[in-house]
Amino acid sequence: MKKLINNPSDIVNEMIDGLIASSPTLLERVADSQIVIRKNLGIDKVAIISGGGSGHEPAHAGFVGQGMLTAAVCGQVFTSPTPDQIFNAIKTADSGQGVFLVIKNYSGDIMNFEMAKDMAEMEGIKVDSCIVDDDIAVENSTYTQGKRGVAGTILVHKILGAASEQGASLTEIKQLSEKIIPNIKTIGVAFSGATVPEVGKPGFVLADDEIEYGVGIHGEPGYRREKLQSSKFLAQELISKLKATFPFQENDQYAVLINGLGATPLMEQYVFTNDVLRQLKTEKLNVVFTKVGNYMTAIDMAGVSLTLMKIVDDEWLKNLNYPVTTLAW
Amino acid sequence: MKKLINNPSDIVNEMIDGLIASSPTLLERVADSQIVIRKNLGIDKVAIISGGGSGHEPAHAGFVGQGMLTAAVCGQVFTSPTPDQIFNAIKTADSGQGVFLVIKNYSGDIMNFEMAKDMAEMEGIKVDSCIVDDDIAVENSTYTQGKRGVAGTILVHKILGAASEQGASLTEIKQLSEKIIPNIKTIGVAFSGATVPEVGKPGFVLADDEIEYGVGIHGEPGYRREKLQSSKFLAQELISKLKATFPFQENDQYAVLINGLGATPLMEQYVFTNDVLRQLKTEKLNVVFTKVGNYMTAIDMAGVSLTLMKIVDDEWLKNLNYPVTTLAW
Amino acid sequence: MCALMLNKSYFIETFKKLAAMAEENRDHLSKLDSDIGDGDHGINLTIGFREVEKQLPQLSESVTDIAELMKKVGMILLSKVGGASGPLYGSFFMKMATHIIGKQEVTFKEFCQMYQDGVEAVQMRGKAELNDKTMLDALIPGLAILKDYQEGDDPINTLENCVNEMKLGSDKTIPLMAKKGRALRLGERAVGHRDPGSESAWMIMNVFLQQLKTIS
Amino acid sequence: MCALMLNKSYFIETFKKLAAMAEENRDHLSKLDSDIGDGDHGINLTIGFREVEKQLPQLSESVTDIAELMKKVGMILLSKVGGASGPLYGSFFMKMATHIIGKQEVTFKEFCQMYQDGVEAVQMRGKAELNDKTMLDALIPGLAILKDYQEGDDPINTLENCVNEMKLGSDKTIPLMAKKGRALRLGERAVGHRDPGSESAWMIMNVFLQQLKTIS
Ligand SMILES: Nc1ncnc2c1ncn2[C@@H]1O[C@H](COP(=O)(O)OP(=O)(O)O)[C@@H](O)[C@H]1O
Ligand SMILES: Nc1ncnc2c1ncn2[C@@H]1O[C@H](COP(=O)(O)OP(=O)(O)O)[C@@H](O)[C@H]1O
Ligand SMILES: [Mg+2]
Ligand SMILES: [Mg+2]
Ligand SMILES: [Mg+2]
Ligand SMILES: [Mg+2]
Repeated sequence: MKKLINNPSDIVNEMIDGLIASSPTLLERVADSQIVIRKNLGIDKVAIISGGGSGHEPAHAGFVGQGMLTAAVCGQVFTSPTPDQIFNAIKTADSGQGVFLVIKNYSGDIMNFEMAKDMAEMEGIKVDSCIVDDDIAVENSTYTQGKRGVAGTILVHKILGAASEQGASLTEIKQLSEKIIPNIKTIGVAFSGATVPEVGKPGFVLADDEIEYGVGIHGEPGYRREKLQSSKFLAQELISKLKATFPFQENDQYAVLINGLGATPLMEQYVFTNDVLRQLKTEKLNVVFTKVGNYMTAIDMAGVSLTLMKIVDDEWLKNLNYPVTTLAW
Repeated sequence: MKKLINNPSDIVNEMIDGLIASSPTLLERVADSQIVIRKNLGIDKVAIISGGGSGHEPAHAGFVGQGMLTAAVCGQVFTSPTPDQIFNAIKTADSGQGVFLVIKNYSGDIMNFEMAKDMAEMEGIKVDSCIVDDDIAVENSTYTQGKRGVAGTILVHKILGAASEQGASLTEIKQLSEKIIPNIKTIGVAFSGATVPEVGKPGFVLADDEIEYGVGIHGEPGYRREKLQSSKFLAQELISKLKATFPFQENDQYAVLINGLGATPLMEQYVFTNDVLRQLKTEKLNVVFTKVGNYMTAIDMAGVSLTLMKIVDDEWLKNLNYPVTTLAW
Repeated sequence: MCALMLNKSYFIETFKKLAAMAEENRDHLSKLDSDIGDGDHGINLTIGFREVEKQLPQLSESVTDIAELMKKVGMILLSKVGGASGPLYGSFFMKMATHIIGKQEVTFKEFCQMYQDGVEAVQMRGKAELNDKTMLDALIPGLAILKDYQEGDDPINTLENCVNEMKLGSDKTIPLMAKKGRALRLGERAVGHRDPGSESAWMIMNVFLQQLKTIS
Repeated sequence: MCALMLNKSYFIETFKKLAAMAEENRDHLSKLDSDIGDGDHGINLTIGFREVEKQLPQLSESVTDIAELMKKVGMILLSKVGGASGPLYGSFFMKMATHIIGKQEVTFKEFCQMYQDGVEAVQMRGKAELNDKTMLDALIPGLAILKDYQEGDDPINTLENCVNEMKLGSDKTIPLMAKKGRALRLGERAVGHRDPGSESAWMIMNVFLQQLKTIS
């Protein structure tokens, strides 16, 4: 393992220090915590909190700022933060309008966030939440339970954050989340495993000419291993999965997020973008929004994920384009 | 080589297509060229053009937009674009106020850009240029000739772009460039070589526990190979080189750019940022601006570079913070 | 032979050994987790049990009864570990306190009840079922044995049976690729791999067993 | 024996073989460039000479004299290759036309002048000096030989000497870590590695030599 770090067990703490020190006007750390919070909290706005294990940078702290997240709770690498941390974030972020939690569909995240929610509600703070489960990799038509939450979460942050910024209530944000999440679907392909610093070796190893479809952002197993394919072919495979799940209808509006998993250069991501957008055109979809880059990474994993969001309501698109002040959007 | 591409020789063309397709309101491609240009050209503003070999994404096309570059000329991977391409960019970008070329100090870039400049001047277009040579890795005190141009170029783009946006003349921009460039110095450390897609294997190979100081953004040799060190130690090594070159003086104002070379996760970059900013504090420098991320990459090289810019004039800092509409700043 | 009683120091000694067990099996458990998860299960447990061990000297002074000890240990896991195992093992130990409030020592029958309360807490917290490829696949078969314990049965024998059943339950997670819950989410690559939580679960109860042997 | 004359088809055949030579040595030249540069020298040359080859049939029809041929080939390299070798080899061939405007064939003495004009163009364009670890370290020693050529000397012998001197010049780039110019910029890792441009330079002139042998 060749990493630019000091002690593996200090990595999250030092990363947060580095992040805050480099953005002193935008962000601060809640004292004695692993919480990154906006410096100037929105007054009378619903706070949006996200978080989860670290190792997905710039998620989630990179999306803290006006128009997006109020705070991000950073767990250890690939490990959900603990309830007390999340509770602390809720208390600090609440401006009286309530707090909305964006949770990804992992046992750990759900349990820890829900315990924190219980704690906050006992103190009279209004808290609501949504669970993002956009990864269709291991879905099948009969059972939709158990999908993972991956890169689509970024779109949820953006849309809910813009809604909050524009004064939506906690109930409205909850309703909005219920409408958008079923319209966001993601599928990825890994070119390599990720190395958790404390483990020191990759979670899984692929041969030099091998890829794996549907790997999760923590290296969870995907649905198939195969020989390396061209970008065109990979775009086709991932789009065909998404097509079946939505399913596609001509002229429907879609937002596209192409997300690098960490070690795949932007150059390759744009080559892939080119193939994706061409093929979506062939499908006669109307792509109204595209974003490309490393947003929800898996430490140093090579590969990409493709997220499509069906834009059913023009307000969603407006929210995606709503101005924002964050490090990473 | 496991890359998300189609044919290696199509990579730049397809990358540009993908980039443009994903940013249709911001960018366009000059017909039959590898030039990325702003959709809405500033009227009566000096055009700022940069470019060079591809493989440094988001540089340079990611910095095209209001307040930064007018156009970027994309050569093949690690290969300067040809004079006719650059000349085309100059002609297309010129709004009558002249064109300023930001060139990095490589034989190829200089020769091709200067030939294009000659061609443009023969057609009566006012052209001026600067050569960025911020890499101090292979500098020694007696001979400053021959330094490479690396990540500091991004700061040059930003400052000159902001000046142009605020109405500076070609002469003023030239003068500004002459003032800022000597105050920008960079040094990097590589954890791995970069694989040029057409070559198919890394330009150089480091052992599992080995790093190399001072490697260039095309994998050019650095000044020393050594066993892997902690982030703290590496920060110290790089800062000590920069310290000797500037040299540091207490309370001087500095801007800091920590630049990932491609495959090093943001998590590690922030850990390194933390060490750098701490040590600069110990040096009693006054860091007034910090930026962290992948800005001038070397395809899939792992490693980082550290750029310091001594802020001698407050206008420079204002320009660094001046609003900008680009994909990547 | 007088009835076996488990006192505070039995539990304190057990927690000490749990810390050592976690340390020893750190890489093994993380490896299992790499195969089907994110590779940190061993790390998570050591983070938790290291902290428990660190606070044990102070805890053994301050807690007034076993219930309080269990709650405190559970709280430490809950607030230090994170991930899935934090709230699960946290709840497991915390809820063990349910029926023994104020007790300085517990009978083995009461210990069986403690285990039941713990397992039920895991089930409530995680909402998983048997064959979801989780720690419950070890915990639930063990529970069947301890529920059957009768006054007069040999505690060591019973707990040994329990741990063996847990091991068997863990073995059964290997081929699992269920059509629902967590196992579904894990996908095909998970088939042929043991669930790490089911492994740590029997290992934890095995430490209780070994400690029991030393005092009987 | 009548004086040797180099006509258009000598140059056209040479360019065909240059394309083959570039293709053959693509990986070798790129490897050299990996050691001290960015690993693309072989790629750059093949891109250029492939394009030259592609346009040769049409060029051999359209160009009226050798000067025009050299200019066109230089232009192709200039506008297709990029990098350092594009303008350098582009200028090299373009400027070969300087003293032979209008000629349908050239004497070997004139050929020597063409080479000199080419080398001077490289020097002007790149502003490098001997021992900067560039192609000039091969080109300049070769020039010394061709400058000495006297009417009556054997052309093949002379060009063979030239190529040999170029090779030696290229060998001398291996230990170079000069205190200035490009060699400085390359740093210590460059020591012990041959400059790729110095290698391609002698290889290019070697193709001229081999083609000369076929017509003499
Ligand atoms: N909903 C659940 N119910 C019961 N056990 C679960 C559940 N989700 C996960 N587990 C257990 O937790 C283990 C993983 O723990 P760990 O790796 O420490 O946490 P994380 O999954 O957050 O990385 C799994 O092997 C499984 O046994
Ligand atoms: N200023 C210069 N003058 C002469 N030759 C040079 C100069 N700079 C580079 N070269 C030659 O060009 C070669 C590299 O060419 P190439 O790899 O094709 O271009 P690039 O350096 O742009 O990647 C070097 O090996 C060297 O011989
Ligand atoms: Mg985890
Ligand atoms: Mg090059
Ligand atoms: Mg885990
Ligand atoms: Mg080169």
